[in-house]
Amino acid sequence: MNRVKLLFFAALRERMGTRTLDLDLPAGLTVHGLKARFLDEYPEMSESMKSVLIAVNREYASDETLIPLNAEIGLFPPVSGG
Amino acid sequence: MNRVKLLFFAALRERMGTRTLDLDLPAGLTVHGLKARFLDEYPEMSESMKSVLIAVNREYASDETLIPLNAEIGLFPPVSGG
Amino acid sequence: MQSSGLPTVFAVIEDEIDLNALLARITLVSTGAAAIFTGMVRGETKRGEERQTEYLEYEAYIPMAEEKMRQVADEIRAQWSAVEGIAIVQRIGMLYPKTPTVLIACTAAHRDTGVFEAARYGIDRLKEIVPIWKKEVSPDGGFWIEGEYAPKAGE
Amino acid sequence: MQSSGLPTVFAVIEDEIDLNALLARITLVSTGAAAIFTGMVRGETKRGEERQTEYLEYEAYIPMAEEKMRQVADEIRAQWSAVEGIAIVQRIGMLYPKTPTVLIACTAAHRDTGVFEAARYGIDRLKEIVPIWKKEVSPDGGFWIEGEYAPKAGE
Repeated sequence: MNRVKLLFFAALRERMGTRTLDLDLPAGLTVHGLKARFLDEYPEMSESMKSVLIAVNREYASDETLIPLNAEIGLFPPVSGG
Repeated sequence: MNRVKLLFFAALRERMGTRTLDLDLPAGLTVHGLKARFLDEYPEMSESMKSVLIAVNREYASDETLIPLNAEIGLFPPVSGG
Repeated sequence: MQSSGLPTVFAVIEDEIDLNALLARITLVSTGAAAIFTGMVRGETKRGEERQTEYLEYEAYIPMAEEKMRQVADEIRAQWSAVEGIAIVQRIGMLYPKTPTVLIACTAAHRDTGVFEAARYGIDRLKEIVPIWKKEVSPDGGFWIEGEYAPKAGE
Repeated sequence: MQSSGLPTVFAVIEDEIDLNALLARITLVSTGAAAIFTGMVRGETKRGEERQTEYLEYEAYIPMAEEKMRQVADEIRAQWSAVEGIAIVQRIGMLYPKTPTVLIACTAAHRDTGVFEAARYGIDRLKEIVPIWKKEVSPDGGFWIEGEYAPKAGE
């Protein structure tokens, strides 16, 4: 198993009601697989997940990115700083 | 007669050894006439006067500009601020 | 990307942005010019739907934001080799109208070296890839502003 | 040229240039962006003949300089109508390396309104028509720097 830490920001954090969530994933999962698994558990997040950006260990990831062991995974909307 | 005040800046001020000079001019003189008259009196300034800029009452003037009564006349090199 | 000892300041802060101090930190003895961009909270917005803003609430994924600021600085140096110092600072928290929220500053020996373009690139890029968000709070309520850019993997 | 109550700061000063204070003076409730240029004394110059500078001595024809700064601000507003506030400040006296000597700042609601170009125009124009001069003092002596621009009558 692979224990990862999800970090939520902005609208996703508000909707989740938490900043962090620890999750046990099967080894070898991709970001795509993580999203599917996450939505199974939190179907109420499906709207927010449509435009979500995902960072794996603080680097932008694609659906194909493999999730390393003990990864830190950021989930957030397109950025709007400045 | 027209008493005007000459103001010197930067290299011209240093070469003249003064910041200001009061001068009596005939009425109706142009900047060109002023330059000729000034160089008659201060021939040692001829080198400095080659690139001189002249402001009459704080506006850039040309050789044809007529000098008004009691004008304030700035004489200085091309500007180099910033 | 080597930065060869040139000063690069990047930070997410909660205190006021001090332009004087930041400029001093990126000024070398060979520096003659600085281009600085600052953004501030608009209390009244006329472009698009007119609206009033009571305050903005900024949030950042701080360690990633600082890494991405460093990346923006590296991208600037790769495009404008004359740039000497770079500062990229985002203030977060509750920020009221007229308050500076972000600063991008680039220094160089001379002003015709791309410093203006470098600062402009810096703020454009920050708004694309640096993980910071703002929530706009008005008398009618609040909403998160969502950007339009989707960074590619590894970008 | 009407400036319709928009803030325009122009000054020849002997004290330090305070970027924070100047920015605050040209920030309106509708302002969201500022482009600021500052020039500083270079202690080492590599372009052209390499040289060291101990300090610069700045001199101004103060009342005319302030009138010409006002004119530069008017020219900026005529070209970039979105510009809200403008600050143009020159520091004079003996100024040592790394010291900011001049500031041009323009504010607007948004950054894509020409504020960068307006600030760039402001510093270019200041160096053409605002009567200020600098004498460069080095270990070997001093010389007045002479500009290259000859303003037309009434310019």
